[in-house]
Amino acid sequence: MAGSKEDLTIHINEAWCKGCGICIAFCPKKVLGFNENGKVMMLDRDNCIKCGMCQMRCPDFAIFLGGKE
Amino acid sequence: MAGSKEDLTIHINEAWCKGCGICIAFCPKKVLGFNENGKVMMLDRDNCIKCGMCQMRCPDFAIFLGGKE
Amino acid sequence: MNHPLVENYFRMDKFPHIWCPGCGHGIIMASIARAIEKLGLDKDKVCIVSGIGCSSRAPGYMDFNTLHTTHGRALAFATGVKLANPDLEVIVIAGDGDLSAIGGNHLIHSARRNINLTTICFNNNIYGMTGGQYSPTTPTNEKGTTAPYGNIDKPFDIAKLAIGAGATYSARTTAYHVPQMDKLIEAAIKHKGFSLVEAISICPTYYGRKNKKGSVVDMMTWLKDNFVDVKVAEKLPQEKKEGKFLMGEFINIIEPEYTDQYAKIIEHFNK
Amino acid sequence: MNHPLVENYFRMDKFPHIWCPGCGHGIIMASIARAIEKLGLDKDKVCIVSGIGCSSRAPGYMDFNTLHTTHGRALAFATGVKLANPDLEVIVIAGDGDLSAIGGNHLIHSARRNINLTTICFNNNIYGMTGGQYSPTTPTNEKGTTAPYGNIDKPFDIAKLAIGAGATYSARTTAYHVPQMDKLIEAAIKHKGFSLVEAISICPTYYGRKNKKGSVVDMMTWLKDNFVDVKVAEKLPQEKKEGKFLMGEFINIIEPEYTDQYAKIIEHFNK
Amino acid sequence: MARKVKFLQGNEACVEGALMAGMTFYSGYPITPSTEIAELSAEKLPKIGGKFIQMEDEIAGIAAAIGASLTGAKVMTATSGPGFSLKQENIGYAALTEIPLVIVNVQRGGPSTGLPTAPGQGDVMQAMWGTHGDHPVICLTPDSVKETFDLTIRAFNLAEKYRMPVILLTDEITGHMREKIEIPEQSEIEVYNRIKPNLGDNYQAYKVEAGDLVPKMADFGSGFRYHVTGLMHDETGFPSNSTANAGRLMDRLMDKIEANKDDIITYEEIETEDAEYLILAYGGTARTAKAAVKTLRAEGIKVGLFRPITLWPFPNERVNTLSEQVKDIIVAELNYGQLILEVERVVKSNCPVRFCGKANGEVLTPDELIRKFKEVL
Amino acid sequence: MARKVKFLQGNEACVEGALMAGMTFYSGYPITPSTEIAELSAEKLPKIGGKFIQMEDEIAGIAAAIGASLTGAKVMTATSGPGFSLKQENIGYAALTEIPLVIVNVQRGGPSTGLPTAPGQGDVMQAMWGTHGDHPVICLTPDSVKETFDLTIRAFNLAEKYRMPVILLTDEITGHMREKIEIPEQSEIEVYNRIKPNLGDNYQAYKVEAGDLVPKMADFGSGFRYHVTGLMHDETGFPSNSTANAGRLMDRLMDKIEANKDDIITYEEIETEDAEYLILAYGGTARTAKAAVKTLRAEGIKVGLFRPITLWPFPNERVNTLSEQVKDIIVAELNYGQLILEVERVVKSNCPVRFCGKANGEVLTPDELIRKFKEVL
Amino acid sequence: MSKQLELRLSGSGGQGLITAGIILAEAALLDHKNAIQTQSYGPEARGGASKAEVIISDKSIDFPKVTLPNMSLALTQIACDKYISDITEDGTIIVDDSIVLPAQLVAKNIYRLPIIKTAIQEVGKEIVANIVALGLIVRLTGIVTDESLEKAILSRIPKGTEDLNKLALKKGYELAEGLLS
Amino acid sequence: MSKQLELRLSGSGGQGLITAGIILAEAALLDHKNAIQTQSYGPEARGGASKAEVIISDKSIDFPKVTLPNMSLALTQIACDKYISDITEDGTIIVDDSIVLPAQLVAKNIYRLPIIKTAIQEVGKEIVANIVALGLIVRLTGIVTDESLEKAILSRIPKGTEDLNKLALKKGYELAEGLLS
Ligand SMILES: Cc1ncc(C[n+]2csc(CCOP(=O)(O)OP(=O)(O)O)c2C)c(N)n1
Ligand SMILES: Cc1ncc(C[n+]2csc(CCOP(=O)(O)OP(=O)(O)O)c2C)c(N)n1
Ligand code: SF4
Ligand code: SF4
Ligand code: SF4
Ligand code: SF4
Ligand code: SF4
Ligand code: SF4
Ligand SMILES: [Mg+2]
Ligand SMILES: [Mg+2]
Repeated sequence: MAGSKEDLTIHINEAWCKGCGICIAFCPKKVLGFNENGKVMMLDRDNCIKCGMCQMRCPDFAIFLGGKE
Repeated sequence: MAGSKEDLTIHINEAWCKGCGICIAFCPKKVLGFNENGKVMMLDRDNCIKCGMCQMRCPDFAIFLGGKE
Repeated sequence: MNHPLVENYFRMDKFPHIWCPGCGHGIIMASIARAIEKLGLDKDKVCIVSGIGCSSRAPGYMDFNTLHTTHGRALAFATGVKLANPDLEVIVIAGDGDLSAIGGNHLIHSARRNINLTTICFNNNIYGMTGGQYSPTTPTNEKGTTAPYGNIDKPFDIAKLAIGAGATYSARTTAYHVPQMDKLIEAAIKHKGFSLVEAISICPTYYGRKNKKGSVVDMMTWLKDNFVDVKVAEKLPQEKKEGKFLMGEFINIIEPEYTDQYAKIIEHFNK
Repeated sequence: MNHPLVENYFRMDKFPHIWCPGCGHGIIMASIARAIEKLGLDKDKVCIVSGIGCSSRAPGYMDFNTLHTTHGRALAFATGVKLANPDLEVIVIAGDGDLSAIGGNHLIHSARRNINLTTICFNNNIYGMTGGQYSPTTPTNEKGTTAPYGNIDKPFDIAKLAIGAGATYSARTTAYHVPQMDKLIEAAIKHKGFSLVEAISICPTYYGRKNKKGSVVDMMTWLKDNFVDVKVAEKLPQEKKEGKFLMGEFINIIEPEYTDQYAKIIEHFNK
Repeated sequence: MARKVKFLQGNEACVEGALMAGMTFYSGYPITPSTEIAELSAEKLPKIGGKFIQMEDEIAGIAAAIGASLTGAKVMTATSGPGFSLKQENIGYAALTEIPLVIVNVQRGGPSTGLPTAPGQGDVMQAMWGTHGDHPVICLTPDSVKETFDLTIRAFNLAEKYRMPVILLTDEITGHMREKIEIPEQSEIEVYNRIKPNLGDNYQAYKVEAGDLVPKMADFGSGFRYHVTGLMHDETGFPSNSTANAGRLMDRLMDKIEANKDDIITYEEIETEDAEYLILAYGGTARTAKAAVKTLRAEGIKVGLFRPITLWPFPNERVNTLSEQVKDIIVAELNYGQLILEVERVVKSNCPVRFCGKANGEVLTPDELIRKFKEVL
Repeated sequence: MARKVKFLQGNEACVEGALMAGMTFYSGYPITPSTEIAELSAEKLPKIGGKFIQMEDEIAGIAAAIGASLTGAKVMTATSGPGFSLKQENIGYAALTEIPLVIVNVQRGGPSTGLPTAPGQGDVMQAMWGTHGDHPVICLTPDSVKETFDLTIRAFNLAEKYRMPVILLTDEITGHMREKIEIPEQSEIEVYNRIKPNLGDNYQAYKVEAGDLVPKMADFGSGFRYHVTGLMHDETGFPSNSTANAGRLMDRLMDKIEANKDDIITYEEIETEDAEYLILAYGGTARTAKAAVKTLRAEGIKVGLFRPITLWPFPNERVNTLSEQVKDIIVAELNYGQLILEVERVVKSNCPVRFCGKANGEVLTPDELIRKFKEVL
Repeated sequence: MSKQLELRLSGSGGQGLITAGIILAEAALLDHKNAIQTQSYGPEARGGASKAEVIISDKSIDFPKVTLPNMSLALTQIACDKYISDITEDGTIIVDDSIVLPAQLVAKNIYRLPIIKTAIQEVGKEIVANIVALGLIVRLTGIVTDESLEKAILSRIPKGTEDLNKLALKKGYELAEGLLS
Repeated sequence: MSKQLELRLSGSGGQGLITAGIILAEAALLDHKNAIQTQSYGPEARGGASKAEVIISDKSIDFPKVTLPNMSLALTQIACDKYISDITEDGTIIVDDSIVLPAQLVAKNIYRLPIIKTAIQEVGKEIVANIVALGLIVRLTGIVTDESLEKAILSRIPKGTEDLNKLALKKGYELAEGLLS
């Protein structure tokens, strides 16, 4: 697992996302949205504060913070 | 059932008495005792205050207040 | 002359009953009958339901509609009786094992539903019928044939368990405190909703013998000395309450009753 | 790159899981894994036990010793696992139906014994797996397929029921309040003795649809708006608490633990 | 008035039948693939003043039903394998205490949780032997939606008539398929009601009076204060340790079936008159067999179908007679061979008895059955 | 060192045997007439570091035992009819998940609560068919205190070897009578332990490796993190909806019995070599039969006894062979005819099969059996 | 089409295909034909693809299950991937035009049609895609009469949606007519 | 006495007759005989009369139950009323002298003896009436040797009560000897 927030970024596993919209609705920065397939997508990576709430509340393990690679 | 305490007296059904001694031990007037068969008997009818505690606590329905007949 | 209570409320030809000398169960059974008498209930409209155990033999002696079911299931059968015919006054008699071991689930669900059943638990802290195994109410460290080195379980507080499950009436009394027992059972029957009276009984044959509790009279004396009414206890100094057990009414509240609520659904369609 | 939690604590090849879009169960399952991670438990020494239900499918995804038992019986199986090998950290996952309907008896007895099991109840207030029948936690008046005119039952307060049965740790949290959930589950696992965390989940497919609770997000928002931590609630004025549900730790005390007590008996003979 | 034509699932037809038979009480616990029975009962019962209750588990489900039956209600509970296993103790209770009750088991696949949404016929022997101790059993099994309706009514009637639990053993196939069904008028339906004693009679709750099949049954609350117990009891209903009495009671209970097989047993036969081969199948699998028989007959093979509708008591005599007529019997069922054991017993050495079945959660297809049939030919 | 001679009840001998077989865990719920098994286990287990727990009911009793078995413990639970009925669901679970476990049923009288302190043999068919769905079954039944000891050991060994629940079906007669028993030295006793995988192996929890009878079984906590489920599962242990897979799994489970009957089946024969008549009896009733055979032989009647020790799987072949030799078979059992159904099936038309039994709570006396025997002669 | 119709309708849980199957079967009953409907159950039906199957025949129907459909419709990719390849050689496959068909598919007719799009764009509600599909199937097969179909639809749909559904049906017919012409 | 002993011991729950039966059987084992003991169970055994039965034989014992005892002992009236009339024609009945025997009783020997009284008065503890009874039975039947009986008794009784029990045994022997002389 990556270290400081600096090195982290949001990853999305579209194959697992079921499009429930939880992460989108409760993102404090409202930086997430749906793509045309009804899956989650990052709208505004710069404004993501890497709070991890999307990851915590995603029932499908489809969005998470990980190393930038 | 009989009316006032006056008309009542303790009856014993020896056939049902199992000789547990509860009525004897907790009779406030200590007027009950065991007979030679280990069953309850009235020792002192006059001092019985007809409180009914023996009847209430007898597990075997073997002692009770009833009409004098 | 016959015992008037027996004559009026019991099946006299079944006496003497099978319980051991000094078994507390007979005392509680009598109290139930007195409460019914006091309330002037129609015998034909009273139904007594039990499971299996020494205590559960009571219905066989009682002159009502009586149902001796399978071990632990009395409340489930009783729920069917009551819901199908809410006019019946349904009273459930259950041992501590019957009610709180195998039957524990039916207890908490009956309490939760607040269905108008009156449950009298004959709690002798042991499985009497099967010969003295520890039960869910056997005090820690006491012995049973299956707890030869002392019971390591924590016992249920049945009255509290029922409250946790949602009971609207819950009380405790003992085989020594018969006048109180009469009153609590009467109140429990009168209560509209699920009610539980945990009646502490004694089993001299197994619990008493196995745990060296002395004679029947010693066991009754222990009840006398160790239970305090909640109302009295409120006023007692702490040191006087130490180690004592509480009895009396723990809860008595009114909430919607199950068969009433069901009747409303039916009514809705009758309109 | 893979989700680190999944990579480390889950059986990745089983994903995506079978739960419906927005089902709260996945959120709770993740929280359990994070608590295990936080506590640094040895995966080989963790055992996850469940009954049958949507929630009970969780163990199949979790990379530990996992046991998917019969409906309602998880705690009884878990008791055997734990008593036979107290070195295992045994966590039980159970739906509200699984735990409090058919499994209610095992819940209260596990609590009573204070055996060191951690139970996480995935409470979605409905039988999800079988298609939306009302459960013992369905709120009064809400609908289920078997309560077409609204449920007339009073729901269990599971956390309170466990306390009534003797639980030494009991808490409630929701699928919205994940940081709190993480902490409570961690505390529950750490707790020596029986612990219960009632995690309020959501079932958009049945409970939500049947009761017109709106979207998944609406249901999550409802959790957000209607639960208050006990500690916070203590300080709130009455009108702010009105109609709110409490969450947080309700009890957390230490009492002798069952497998410890048993070990003492064995020790006694080893001396 | 025309009969209502409906397009229903077997499970729905079961509830329609139950209501026409007079069901006023349902208690149970949901389980796939029987749940629709509970759901529809929950919807319909209050409309006719009846009661539905979802209990905490299957044990409570049957217990409450028995309790309700004692008040005079006609009661039903439905379940599937795991729940049927849990109900076993109280099935024995109802049998010994002679309390009318209909128990529906919509069979699914496998032992344990198995294949919950798949069909199976693995509970056939359990229906007979699932509870401890000897006891009388009646078990009926339908092969269509309409017959599910009819047999539910019959199950209630038999339960009332013989004062015992009656098992309606359906399966996921018939339970979940939708088919056309004409619902008869209530007046066309024969409904049997338990015989009740008259107040003033010298009522002995477990005494069979002259001319009666079973003891009269008083409703709890109707003025007879009698005792019901799962212990061995005498004619008064009270427990008795007398072995002579126990023997008498058990003989009487078992004899309810033995002496009334003609009344209880029904079966269907298709093209058996000139059959040289016999397929024996029941429940959903009989549909496969019917299709297979048609195909085989079309090929000129003289094959017939025997379909027990009453599974227990098993139609021994008819099967024995048929086994003297045919060259071969093939038993088709969705299990590892259950009813075939009874067939083998009855057929003795009269002809070979062969098995065609599986228990993997699939239905048996006509092709599979035909293939198997031709193998053994 | 001399073997210890003891004077024990069958129930006590069961516990002695269990301990010698390696029992380290007992969980159950008391019920007459099995309670002594729990009581003695409670006393003895902690002394050897084992665990005893009295659960809240019989369902929990077997569930805890299964859970404990998964950690590597050898486990037992004991009960009687009503409790056996309650355990049925989880018996199926143990069968499908292949978890070793010994279940003792000390049979009492009657269905339901019946005659709790009286003997009976009414659970014979239930032992085979009590749970829903097809599943493999092994059921052993002793006729003496010593054999109760031996068969308990054998039950543990078979449970470990075939990874399945094994039922020891005793009765109040053998359970409660006291008889002499010589307890062998531990070293004289053959104890079978389940085969465990080695760490580092590519472990698939439900895959049978070449040369093995059953999948190797890892202890929970020993480093293999596998999944156990009562759903149909594949070789990895995870749920699978594939019907092909379900068929394979079920075939394999059923085949554990089918393919190993020679290893599993045992029986006793007395004077069968020249027998013209055969008495078939088992459990406590075999004692009656033994006495009867002696008496009849003394009268010059060529009668033999066949006593199945393994009830399930039933010794079909031997009984069939014997049925070709004898003129008549009389089956003696304390029920309304249970094992006789299997005998009839197996015997086909070879010879008449007759029944001598009762189910009133009494034992069958030698005189009764002799009388019945002579009636049919 | 005199032969027995063995139809499979597949898609996702909320698309109303089970209702569509029931409606078609009920229409057949109104035409005095025989019909049996079955469907998939369980968690599988929930998450992924669900299916409903209908057999319609002039003769009595013994075996109630569709072993190999002679007509199969799929509205989602998952359903298509799972179910579409089971088809008789002379059968007809219909999929929504959002679906990518597998490579080697053997069937007499294979149609990729804008069913969902029609529902959304021409009727105004995605939810009536099932009715569009019904119109399509009935026009292609003639398995039931138009009157019966309409009657069956109207007796199963929520009050107030009659016009919507009638329009959807018409659009379904038109989709088929486009093919046939 | 070469014939098989089929003995019934009956009385009330607390009188130790089951223990007596076991002791006698264990003594028989010490003598290399065969023995089986059975007893009554259940609530009936609790309230009213309880019974223990022992079969002792030189041969192996197949049928384990006593159908008709050839010796029967009762220590209480209830037990006597319930059990005593079952006896072989050439059998022996022994009852405590507190018991009133039923009118028409057929047996070879019928003894009414002060068993309990002996225990109370001559040994000092009512509880050892069972051992008095054992002495009596063994002396009457010779079914086991004195040594084995004593050994069996000593291995079953609580530590510290050896002398008491030995005395009881002696008194039992004496009671029998009084009859035989
Ligand atoms: C299913 C089942 N399990 C076990 C038993 C055995 N059994 C009968 S009564 C009883 C317990 C009795 O204890 P309790 O309910 O406390 O009643 P008590 O005899 O002490 O009055 C048990 C375990 C049974 N009859 N049925
Ligand atoms: C003995 C038994 N009864 C009933 C069922 C059917 N069943 C499976 S899961 C379930 C309830 C599921 O509800 P819950 O435990 O709340 O879990 P959820 O699906 O809501 O997560 C039921 C009734 C079963 N499998 N076994
Ligand atoms: S990490 Fe926080 S801010 Fe970033 S996307 Fe997730 S919830 Fe939004
Ligand atoms: S919470 Fe998860 S499943 Fe839901 S939309 Fe976001 S990433 Fe997708
Ligand atoms: S009535 Fe009262 S005083 Fe009289 S004997 Fe009874 S307890 Fe004693
Ligand atoms: S309480 Fe009853 S049984 Fe006990 S001694 Fe008194 S009368 Fe007899
Ligand atoms: S055993 Fe105990 S509970 Fe049972 S009757 Fe005797 S004293 Fe009462
Ligand atoms: S049915 Fe409900 S509980 Fe089950 S997976 Fe779907 S949303 Fe979750
Ligand atoms: Mg008790
Ligand atoms: Mg739920």
